[in-house]
Amino acid sequence: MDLRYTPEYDEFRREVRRFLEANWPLTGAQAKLAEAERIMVFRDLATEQGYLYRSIPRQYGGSEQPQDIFKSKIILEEFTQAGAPHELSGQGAAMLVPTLLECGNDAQKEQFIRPTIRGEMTWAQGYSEPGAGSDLASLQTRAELDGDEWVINGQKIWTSGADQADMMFCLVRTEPDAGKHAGISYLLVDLKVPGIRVRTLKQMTATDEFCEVFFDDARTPAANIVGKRGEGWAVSKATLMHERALIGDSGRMERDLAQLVKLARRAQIGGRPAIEDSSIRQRLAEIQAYVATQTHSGSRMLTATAHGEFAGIVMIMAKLTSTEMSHMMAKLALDLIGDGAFEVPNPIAYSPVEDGTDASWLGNWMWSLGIATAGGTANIQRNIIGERGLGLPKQRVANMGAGKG
Amino acid sequence: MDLRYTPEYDEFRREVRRFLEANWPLTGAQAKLAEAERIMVFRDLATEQGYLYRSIPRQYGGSEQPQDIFKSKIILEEFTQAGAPHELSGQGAAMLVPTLLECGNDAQKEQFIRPTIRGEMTWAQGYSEPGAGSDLASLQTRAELDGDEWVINGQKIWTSGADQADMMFCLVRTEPDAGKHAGISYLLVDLKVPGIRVRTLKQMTATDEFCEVFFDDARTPAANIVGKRGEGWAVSKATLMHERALIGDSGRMERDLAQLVKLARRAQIGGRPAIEDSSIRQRLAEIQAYVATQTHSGSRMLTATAHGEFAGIVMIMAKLTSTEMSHMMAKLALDLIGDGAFEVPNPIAYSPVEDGTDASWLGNWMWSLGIATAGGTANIQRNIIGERGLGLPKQRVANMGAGKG
Amino acid sequence: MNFSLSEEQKMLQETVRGFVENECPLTRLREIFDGESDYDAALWHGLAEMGLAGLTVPEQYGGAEMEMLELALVAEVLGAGAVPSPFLGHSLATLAIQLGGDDAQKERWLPDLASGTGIATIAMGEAGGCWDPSEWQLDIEDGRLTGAKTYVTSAEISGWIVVSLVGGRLAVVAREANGVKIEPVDSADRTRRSSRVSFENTPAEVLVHPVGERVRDAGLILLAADALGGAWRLVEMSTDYAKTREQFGRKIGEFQAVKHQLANMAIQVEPGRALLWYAAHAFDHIPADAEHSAAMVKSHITDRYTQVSRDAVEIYGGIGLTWECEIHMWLKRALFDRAWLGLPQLHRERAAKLSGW
Amino acid sequence: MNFSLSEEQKMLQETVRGFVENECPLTRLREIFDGESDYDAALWHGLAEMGLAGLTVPEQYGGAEMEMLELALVAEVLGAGAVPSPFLGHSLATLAIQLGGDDAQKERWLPDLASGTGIATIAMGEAGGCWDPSEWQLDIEDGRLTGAKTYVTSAEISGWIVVSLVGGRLAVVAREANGVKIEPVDSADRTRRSSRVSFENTPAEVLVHPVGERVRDAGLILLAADALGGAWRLVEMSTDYAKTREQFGRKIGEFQAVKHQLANMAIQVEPGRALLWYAAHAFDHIPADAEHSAAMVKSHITDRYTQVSRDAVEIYGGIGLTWECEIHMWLKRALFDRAWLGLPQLHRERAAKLSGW
Repeated sequence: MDLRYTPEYDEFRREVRRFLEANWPLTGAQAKLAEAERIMVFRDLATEQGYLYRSIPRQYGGSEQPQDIFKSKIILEEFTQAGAPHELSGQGAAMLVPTLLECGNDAQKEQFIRPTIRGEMTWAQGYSEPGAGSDLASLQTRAELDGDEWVINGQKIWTSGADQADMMFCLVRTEPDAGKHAGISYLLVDLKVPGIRVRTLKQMTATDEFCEVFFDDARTPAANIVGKRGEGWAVSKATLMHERALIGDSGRMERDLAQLVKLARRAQIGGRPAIEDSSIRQRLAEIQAYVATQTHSGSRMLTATAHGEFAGIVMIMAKLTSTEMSHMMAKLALDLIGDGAFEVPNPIAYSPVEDGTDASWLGNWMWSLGIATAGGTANIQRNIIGERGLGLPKQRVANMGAGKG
Repeated sequence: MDLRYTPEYDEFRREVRRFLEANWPLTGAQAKLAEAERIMVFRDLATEQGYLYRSIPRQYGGSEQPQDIFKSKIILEEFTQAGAPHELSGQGAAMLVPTLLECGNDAQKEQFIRPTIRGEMTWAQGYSEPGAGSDLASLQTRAELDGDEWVINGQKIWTSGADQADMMFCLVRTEPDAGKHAGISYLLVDLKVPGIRVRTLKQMTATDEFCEVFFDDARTPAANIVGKRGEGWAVSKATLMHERALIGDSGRMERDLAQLVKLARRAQIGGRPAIEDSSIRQRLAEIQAYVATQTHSGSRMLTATAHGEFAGIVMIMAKLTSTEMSHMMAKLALDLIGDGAFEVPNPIAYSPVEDGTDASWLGNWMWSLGIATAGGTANIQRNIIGERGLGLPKQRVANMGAGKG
Repeated sequence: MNFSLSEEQKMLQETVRGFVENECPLTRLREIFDGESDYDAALWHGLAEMGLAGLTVPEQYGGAEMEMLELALVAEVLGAGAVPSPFLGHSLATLAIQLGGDDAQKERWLPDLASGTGIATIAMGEAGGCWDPSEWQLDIEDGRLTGAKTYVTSAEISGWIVVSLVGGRLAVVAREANGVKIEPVDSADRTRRSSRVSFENTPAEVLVHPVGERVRDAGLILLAADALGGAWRLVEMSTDYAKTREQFGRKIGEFQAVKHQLANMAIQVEPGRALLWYAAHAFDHIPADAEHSAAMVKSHITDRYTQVSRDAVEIYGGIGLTWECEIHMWLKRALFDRAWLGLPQLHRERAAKLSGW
Repeated sequence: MNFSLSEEQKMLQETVRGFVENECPLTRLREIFDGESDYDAALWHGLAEMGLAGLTVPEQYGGAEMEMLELALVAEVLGAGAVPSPFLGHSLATLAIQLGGDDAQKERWLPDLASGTGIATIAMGEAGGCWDPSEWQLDIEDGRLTGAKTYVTSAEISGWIVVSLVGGRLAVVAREANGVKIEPVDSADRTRRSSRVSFENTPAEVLVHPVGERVRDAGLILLAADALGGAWRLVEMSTDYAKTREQFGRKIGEFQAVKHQLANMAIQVEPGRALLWYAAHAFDHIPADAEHSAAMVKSHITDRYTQVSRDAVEIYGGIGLTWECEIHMWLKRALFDRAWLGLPQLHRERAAKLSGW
């Protein structure tokens, strides 16, 4: 066990730093470009250098580097530290591109990857439907082949950013006579074509990240199917556990905890800083230990992945334990903000509570309710841990976990 | 709403007090009797007076009084206050006698009730089996009629006090071809007959309240069946919700809480009494409010019952909420006794923690684990609340709650 | 001993429940929630016509001369419906005058308030989360008031504002008096929006009896009552949803995990009903227990309400997070009930002190 | 960066696990649990033969010269097996001499202890739950010790007792020295029974370096390691039980409620493994984090162990409460791990202070 990086990685880190010092912020004429342009110029440069889009072949706009999770982590840390733009984090770059690399054909890769990772083509995810939440495989949106086009009818929900996006990757039922899972295909759809209507869904925090998307004889080319007909379910699962998910979350819990401690310092209980109150200290310290288990389990999983090993049952726990920690923190925050509960929440959404205001913690409390636990997600996670992790028998006849994952 | 008793009840209370002042402790020659005899003399006197065994006809040794739950409560309160013997609380008086009154024939009532309530005949309950815990109806102990006797084979478990008891009332399978529930009969068995072997089951607290009872061609008269063949399941449920259960528990939670507060006063945290620590105060106050909900819900149910009404869903919650409160208290106690956790527990068993020593709290913690929650009991309670209380659908095919209740 | 609601009390709840169902159904509630103001004159006048504006006021001043228990039972029904109205502030302000005023003061204000023609509200909190009477700093000098109060409900539409002062005294201020400034808060609970109200050399009349603590206790009970009503409504709504929503080919309420979640919600709420009855009854009849049980019931039930509102979102799933699902209106009401007059931890600490711990 | 166990470390655990399975199976464990003494000479010598008596001792004194991580990994396996042995006290006493002794002291004691020929134990707690170094009151006067220590494990069979003193110093006492009195406690955890040990003008030799806090930190890590091993074993035993026990015609592990209970147990325990590794690694390599992570890991994992032992009883049902079901031996071990060296709340408060809160 050695928590230090080897000299080679230390050297790599210095190299990344030198690159960042030289190139971010941009200098000279480039510094005068509009922000979006500056970011694009920098990303191209960083990709050229081998720092971004490392798993994507150069022919599609990536830097085509050998897999090295430590290098990926170092790059992420240094770019974050320098405030430099990292890879695009939208659904397109994060979910569609890995899927295309795994299951797409050459034409699809050629057509979609480069514009997506450069931010020129944005994507929404069309999985959930009003009647298909945790039981995703019961989805009803259907597509029929009419000549060289798919004709799509139905409705998707929870498609975040669909009102802004250019395209959607979605799961639709193309084989009505096949089984529940076997009848699904994975299609790519231009959201601007006729027959598609997007409606934003306002959240209780008064923001509208999510949309509903209605398909009424909307069309997409027959070639826009990823994988074969009826393989959509498998295609959508192909890249669930990729590297990005492992390192992406690093440090979020610690940052949230640090903010919570700040809040406890400024909040008052009985005329004194709340952080001096023993009941608050006990709760903070308990959360701190939970966060530490998460942090170090992260290192454990990272190491295992780097060695091509499977870290075991802990790998399928992170989602549920994160959820529970977020709950613990949000509940404590609600006890600290006091009168802040009267004011309208400031939803910094699922991201860490960055500004630390009462209103942001209230928004965090509302958000922590949902997304992660809503729709039976936590129950499904528990099913998975029980069945896959502990080897417990599946419930006969019906099982809430059967559909998902 | 009026929490006071009416003048009639106040007068009744004074009457009870006068009786107790005059008769307990016994005086004169009677005061010199052995303890068991003194108690029996006093019980006979109190029964004669109409204070004990009020729902039992005089011909069977009771006092045959009109049902009046407030009088019952007043009697219990005053007898407790005076330290006078109340009704016998064993399984015989508490469970078998009400069952016989409801479902027994005259000969059975004549034969069993009087000796049971006088403590001359003691009983064990034979319901659970090693393979039939929460799924009680799957019991396998069988009885076959051979002439004018039932011949019993099988095994019972969790029969508290079977090593001391004279008799057992038990559920056995007499109709092997009938359905799961329909094949069960309710038999009365003399535990001293050949073919019965009793083995005590030591608990983790090192006490042995419970026994296993093995039947190997043990015999009981054919007349010792309560109800008809195959009606045993219904017979065993006939008296589950009787008055006694309602008033029996009154005040226990408050007494436990008072003991917990005492413990918090003498325990130290950081060199000061634990009760001054804000985290301990918060937990105590939270428990206090839970206990208050239980106390006042008790009054609510008592009133409803006195009026012949049903108090609603709260009636089926008390068992689960008591369990959860006991857990909360036991957990807090464990944080207060500190080094007391090293020493051997003193099991005051399920009863309140009467002496308040560390060892008794440790015993309480171990006991609170079990009985109430063990064997899926809490899960079954939740099923009942969900299905009967909230009207949720039963799970198709199989349901953990289907068997019990 | 009779620890149950009388037929009259049950009838009172039924009547109000019927009114709420007719006059403030979900559609109307949404309109008000999304609208410019939480004040619906027709709704308020309807409530007043049923006598709810002066429920506890003596008959001689035109009230119904009922007790805290009846007031709490009404608050429970309004909480179940998440009804937007000046009821909370008005009831407490009226009670303050009823308990704290001399004959002349009562004569002056109560008839108007009991009929609902006049609306009053109460201003207790001060900046920095100071809700406890021991923390009240505002004071009167030469009959004039200067300073500010936080999170005052319905201030814009109230004719009178009862203001709590140092030492637990109370004073009455006319909203239109000089120096009164009302700054609305962008409120999470849009059924009971609140304002910061400040006074600058404003004329104020002190009530002769310093009943601030009693009025605070009344407030604790009404918040708990609102919370009980709202929390049980969430249990009902979630249960109904679980009976209709299907996943994996069956009603989600059939899954043991969901069933147990709902059972756990129910046992968190329903036993609190008896504690609420007791605290309200004790307010009028059991002085030794009044303050303690008010502290307990507020901390307990408002905490449960907040938890149950989270649980309801879990049952509903993603849709429960949206503005168009009704849950969030109750959830935000839970936040209000929990924070107004101080958080549960404050009242747990008070309950501990009052228990002699 | 490499946050994983080496092949040697895995092998070490496998070896000890194999030994425990063969030499201390459930039947043997029950015998010891129900017997007169928790000391099984054959078992101890077997452990010593594998080098476990002197795992951290430098090779020059006959030890294996390994680190805290290896010691913790062994403690985890012994915890999983609930193995009765002097391991805990002996390891800490040996470490105390190793870290606190001068060359002569090390030369005098370590070879004997590292081989397991000699057994030592450590006496840290004082009456009234005083486990924290700041609370240690015992002191030496003219090389003589008078006073008492509580909950000392394996005292009767130890040749040497390391005693903690005021200011975090440590002294070595021969068990057979004058004035040493050992009063056994009727112990709940019969795999690690303890005694009150008192000294009356007893000769004692002070170790030159006052390493009491370091040794306490080592103790926290070993308790956490024992707890992790035991807690995960409970998860495994409960899971196995749920796979075989039938009710309502099916394995209870098939019921969603039971499945979720088991999943909740598992997520309480398994993520702690990485924290344990870190704390043990930090003890030797990351001084700035060593004390803090030891405080965290002890409070966190021993609390989880206690909870999981309750959960296991719920899964087992009534049988889980009996002496003949194996669960209670782990449950009582959980109580020991949680209380020895101080309750979780003490170490949470310390962790808070060490975090600068």
